[in-house]
Amino acid sequence: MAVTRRQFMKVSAAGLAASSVGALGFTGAGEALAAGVRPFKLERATETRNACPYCAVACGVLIYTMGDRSKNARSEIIHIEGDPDHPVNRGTLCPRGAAALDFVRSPNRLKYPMVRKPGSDKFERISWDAAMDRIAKLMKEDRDKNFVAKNRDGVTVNRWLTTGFFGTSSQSNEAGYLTYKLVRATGILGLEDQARI
Amino acid sequence: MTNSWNDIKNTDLVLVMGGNAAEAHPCGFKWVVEAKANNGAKLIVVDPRFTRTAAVADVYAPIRPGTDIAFLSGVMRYLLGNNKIHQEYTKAYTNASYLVKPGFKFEDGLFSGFDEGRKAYVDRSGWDYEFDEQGMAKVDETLQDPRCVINLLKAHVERYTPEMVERICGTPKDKFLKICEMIGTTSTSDRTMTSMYALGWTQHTTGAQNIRSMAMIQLLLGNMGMPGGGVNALRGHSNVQGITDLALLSTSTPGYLVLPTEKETTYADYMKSRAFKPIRPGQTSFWQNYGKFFVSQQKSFFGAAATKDNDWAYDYLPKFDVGYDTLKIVDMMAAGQMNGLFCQGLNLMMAAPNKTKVQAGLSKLKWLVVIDPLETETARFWENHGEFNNVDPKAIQTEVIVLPTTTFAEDEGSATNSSRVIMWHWKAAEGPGEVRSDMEIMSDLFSRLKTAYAKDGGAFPDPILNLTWNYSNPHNPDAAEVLKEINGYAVEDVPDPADPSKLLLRAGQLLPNFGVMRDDGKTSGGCWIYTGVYTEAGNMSMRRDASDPTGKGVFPNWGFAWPANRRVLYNRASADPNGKPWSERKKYVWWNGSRWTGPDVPDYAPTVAPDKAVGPFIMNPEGTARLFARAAMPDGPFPEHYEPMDAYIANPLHPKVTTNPVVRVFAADANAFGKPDKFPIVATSYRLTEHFHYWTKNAHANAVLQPELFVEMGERLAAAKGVKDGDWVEVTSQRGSIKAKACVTKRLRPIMVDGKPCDVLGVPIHYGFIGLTRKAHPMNVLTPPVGDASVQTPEYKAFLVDVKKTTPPAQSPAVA
Amino acid sequence: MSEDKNVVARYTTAARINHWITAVSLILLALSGMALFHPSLFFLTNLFGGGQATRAIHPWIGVVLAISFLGLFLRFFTLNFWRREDTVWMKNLGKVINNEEEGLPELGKYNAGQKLVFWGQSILILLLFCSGIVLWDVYFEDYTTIDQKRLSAVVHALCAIGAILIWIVHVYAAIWVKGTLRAMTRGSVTRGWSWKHHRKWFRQEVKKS
Amino acid sequence: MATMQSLDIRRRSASTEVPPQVRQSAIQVAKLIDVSKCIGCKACQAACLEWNDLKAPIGYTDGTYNNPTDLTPTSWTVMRFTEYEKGDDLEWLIRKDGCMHCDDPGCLKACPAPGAIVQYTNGIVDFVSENCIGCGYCVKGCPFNVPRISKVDRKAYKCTLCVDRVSVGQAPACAKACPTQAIYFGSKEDMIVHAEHRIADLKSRGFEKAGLYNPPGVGGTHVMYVLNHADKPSLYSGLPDDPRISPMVGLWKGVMKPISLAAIAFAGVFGFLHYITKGPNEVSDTDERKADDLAKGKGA
Repeated sequence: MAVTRRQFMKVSAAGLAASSVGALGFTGAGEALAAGVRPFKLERATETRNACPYCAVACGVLIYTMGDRSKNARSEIIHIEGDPDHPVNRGTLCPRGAAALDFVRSPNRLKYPMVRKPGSDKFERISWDAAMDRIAKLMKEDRDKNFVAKNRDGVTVNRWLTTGFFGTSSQSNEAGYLTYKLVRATGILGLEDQARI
Repeated sequence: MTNSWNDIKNTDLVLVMGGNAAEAHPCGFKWVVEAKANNGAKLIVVDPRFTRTAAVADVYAPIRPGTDIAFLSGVMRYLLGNNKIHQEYTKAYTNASYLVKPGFKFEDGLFSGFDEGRKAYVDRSGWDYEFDEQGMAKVDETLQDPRCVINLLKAHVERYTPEMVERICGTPKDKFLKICEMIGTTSTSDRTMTSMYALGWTQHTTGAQNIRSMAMIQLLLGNMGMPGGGVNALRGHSNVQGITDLALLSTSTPGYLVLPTEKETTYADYMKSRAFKPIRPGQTSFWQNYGKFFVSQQKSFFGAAATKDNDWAYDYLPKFDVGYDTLKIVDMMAAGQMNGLFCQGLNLMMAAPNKTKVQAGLSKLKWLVVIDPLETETARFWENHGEFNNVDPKAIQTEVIVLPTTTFAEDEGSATNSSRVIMWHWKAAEGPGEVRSDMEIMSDLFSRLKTAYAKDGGAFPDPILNLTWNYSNPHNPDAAEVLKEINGYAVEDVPDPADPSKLLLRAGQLLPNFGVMRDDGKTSGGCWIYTGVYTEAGNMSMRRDASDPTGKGVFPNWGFAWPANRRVLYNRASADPNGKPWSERKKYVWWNGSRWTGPDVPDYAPTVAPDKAVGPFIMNPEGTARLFARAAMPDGPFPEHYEPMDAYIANPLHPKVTTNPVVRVFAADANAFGKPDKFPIVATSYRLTEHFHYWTKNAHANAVLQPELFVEMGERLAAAKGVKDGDWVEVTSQRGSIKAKACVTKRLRPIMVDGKPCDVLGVPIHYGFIGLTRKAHPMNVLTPPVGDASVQTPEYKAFLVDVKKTTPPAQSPAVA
Repeated sequence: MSEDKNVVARYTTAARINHWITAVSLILLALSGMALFHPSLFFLTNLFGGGQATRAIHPWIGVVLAISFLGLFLRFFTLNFWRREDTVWMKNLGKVINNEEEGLPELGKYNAGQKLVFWGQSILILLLFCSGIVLWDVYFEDYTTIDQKRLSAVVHALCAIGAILIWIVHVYAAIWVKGTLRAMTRGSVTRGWSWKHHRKWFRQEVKKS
Repeated sequence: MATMQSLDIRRRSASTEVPPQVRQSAIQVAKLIDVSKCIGCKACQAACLEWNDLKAPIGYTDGTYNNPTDLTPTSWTVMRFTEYEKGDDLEWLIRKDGCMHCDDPGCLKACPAPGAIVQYTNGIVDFVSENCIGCGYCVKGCPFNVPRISKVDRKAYKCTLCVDRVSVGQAPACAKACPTQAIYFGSKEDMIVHAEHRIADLKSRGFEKAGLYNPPGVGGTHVMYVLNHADKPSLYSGLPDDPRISPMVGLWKGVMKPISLAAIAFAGVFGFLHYITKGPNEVSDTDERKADDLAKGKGA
């Protein structure tokens, strides 16, 4: 369904752009009178259906990327606007959603794993492998040391209280589900998200 | 939301209270504007500030922060006293007629069963119905018995006269009565009111009871289950609904199941309190299926390792003694009781109350892992930012590892909006640098832990070793595959219960609905309410049919709404007990002689005839909705007004019990609360429409639209303090102080509370020391570290401060 | 007196340079100003490197003109005070135009027409300068209101037209009255020219020698 | 959806050539801003920044909700907030400010650069940057104080009504984004009809003076407002009550132009005629002799 619509949009957008050139009628107006209308910047951009990352209205958005997804073209997001088909937002966006591009392209995006050593006053770049190894090691150390298999009454409780996990309400259901599974399997009880703060 | 964003257009009256829908949810608010423009609806806004929602309201009334229960109880008193309730609905669909045990009492601000020493209602046995020999609740259909719920309710709210409401809330009596009158008009069968609330109600020590109050009003008016009705929580994050459903919460498991407590030592113990036997004849009591959902979930989590013999891997789940909510975790951190912490897309330094305490807690950790697409204050809590974060990095021994993640645009998967609609989104591009998705990070972490435990052993490795992760690519699973697991499938062939010779499901077949789930291990399913989202017919969350055949705003084939693709909850209640719509105008789900029908999926057994008298509130064992909450709430079966913990006045109703008596206060916070003699101004925190929490300060356009922290204050307060627009002021609470620019406005007038003018000051939450916006003191320096008695949501919305004019902060060098 | 016995020195080299800087500035200003004043003359912006450049250069030329003209003003203003004979001369302007100058009073260094040119340009250039500053958005946009700018635009245009008209009179007079041009090209005029047009001044010059 | 339309030119600044007049756009477009539905959320501002690739500078707060505090070369639309007390009741009047796309555009009238400002037959008034010389005359011509000159490139900027979008049949970015349909885009005719419904609704809610702002002084506008208090537009952060092109601009760009050229031409022609009829004023031999005599001390 999504594909159909995307294809449709692509065709119609290109069609509109093409027909508009004629509709502008500049040939009739003559060179001297041709105005400098900025070309429609999404004419051949790839369109992807997505959802606004902010509030729980979860407005439909269309993300426009440069590049046609061919192997040797890296897609870059050039524009985001509302999905006119989405029943709730019907193409509209709020000031946050309308500027979602500036979130994706924020200069404050994190790009590499980093570590700040104890007492240090700076972050240092590290590899994913080193970072993940370190985290797994820290987790295991703490869990093995502080895991509570039984409480004072001798009841099996299998909980781990010295490490906590704040999850995010902005991840997908699938990512959240994996997060839940992993965190609970370790016995962490201190698992929370933004739902009640 | 019990209803949906689109459904709001069907309403006749919108009450925005405890929220600021226009600013926080502009695109959802469009349906309010639509209802006004095309359905003749009126909009009421009750808020301490004249907000941008109020700017388009028909009626605005001010209210002192933290007094919503007094207001709403006053509304109930008006409705009951002026017969502006939907009699038939109330009688048939609520527990109005149920008789309450004689042990239930309310005196001097306390319900029966209170233990002064433990600050809890230890004995809540009286908070229940009287039962007959069959275990059925006793009722008085005539509603004459003084022990009837409705009569107890009348007595309970009798104290909330318009004068008392004005005294507590500061809402002028005439405004209050005007609003009552408007609300009363929706008690008829052909008119509905919708309630839209958000954190303005939850972020109080009486948060859950605020919402209950409104639910009770809606029940009295007959507006639950109705188009254009309902109690609608406008949720904050794009997938906070989904993540709540999937239970990233201390004591929950997915689908609103509850994690076992340490008292429930075995699976049998656990199920004992979850039998959910009907307490009225012939009722559905849907939670009777609890075991099916739980076992299927354990099968999802632990696969073949969850067997009948090991109680479905019951011991693999941690058992809790107390809740480990955000406030508790922060308190433990600050007490040095924690070593490690993950912050995955949650900026704890900004999001938790009492920043000083959070900062101290983080500093005591051995390690902190921050998983985020953006720079955050949390990741840099150890960094000196001048007076905005005045710390000494050398003294902080926490190791901090930061992992960069993708954003929404760079991954795919489903998310659940506030209307419970699960919708898929597609990936548009790769992220910058080396970013990875949360799924990939979790998979990587799991794989390393599993390998380590397999190799070296360690504490109770079983749940880790047996956790299912059997995805085609276990290092970076396909989201669709995970959604299939959440939906559930048949582990083995499932015979048809009606005819065992037939197969209901083949092994491996995706479950079409949660009705087929089983408690014998034959089905698996991670979150029962999501079952139906990914069936053999495909991924329902990808559906994008924008048609709405009846024009009621249902859009049945757009995404998938849990449960069972139902858009309006309790929609059986939109028809009268005989199955006829209450009115033609509000026709939604009705009995056509052989089955329930209508534009939506009935929230009811589809072929159960009305004469079976099965109540519409099928999740409750009584089949009706509760005006009297029984023992479901820790702070009382009826809502009662208590002052915020930073109490502005002694509670006029019962000065000895000023604040919520069962609020949890940590020992470390005994002196964390302010008194009006030192902090005579009531403050409230809130969001600005230009920003989203602590993210958009990193987005250029949003930084342009609201570049800098300010506090809003009325002209009277500003004059008293000699403050003009744009002046720097210092705001101080018992917890600390911040500097901000002053925004002097007519929109915050002093209100008369208990006969005296009360100034209200507003502080937006969005600004910190990281971001493209101007550096600022995080405002959670000011907020009290205490939560709602029911669910521990921090009391951000009402606290006491003082304010004075000051000099600009010394700017520190920009970082990040 | 000049070395050349047949001529009378009228302008020093410095005065001539001063004059020609002013003249060139004024012409450039007129060309660039007219280019921006009337669409049919916009093509003139090509002389200055296009519209943007014209817009940018014009005010700077104005500054040159203002300074340069100030020099002229200081040099000559005392000579341009109005005298009784100027009134008589003006009354006989018709005769002057018809080349019938008999019977007119003897004049000093400047006749009434020249004085009017002098004072006219002085006032107009002052007004042009002031209104030009108001319109010079690059540096002064924030100092005035839009209504003040609108008024300035009208004043600027009116004064410019006035200045151009005076300039035409000035130039034409130099062409029409033979022997005048050399005063500004070579600095001297013939004795006959001096006798005819500025006899009083001529007498003074003779006396000085 | 906006309707497809041709974008032939109706007026062109500082041009002596007459644009082709035969083809007439079927549709005059208009944006209707309904302040009674506006929640001041600034989605329009964000959408405008994003669509037009504008990186406005991050400023400071001045203690109001107005941010940026004014229109700038990189902020083509801003919300203006006014707190209006009417008796005991408060109204928060919020107006989206930006180019009104006047039917008789003062900017175009004032512009000296040929083709730097054009008005399409659909009513959109657009600045064509390559022709703009940065003189700021448009600022003086505009009755609404809208155009701004960039300090960076000295070119004039303002709302284009997203002519690039409209030309391919899309609504302007702000109109599309607006969460509450406070901005509505379509044919001017339809917008006026829609406005009538809105005004009726507002009157039913006690706003007796609700009305449409489509000021005749500038020939009407292609950005119109529905105002709760149409009798007092200036309540809305100084929206002009009766905007018209300043008479000074009219004078400057009107009669002055031909009269001035005529005067100059007349002066030239007069000189020429004078010269050929009266001839040059030459020094006679007598004059030379008398001068010589004087110089040699013989003269009178």
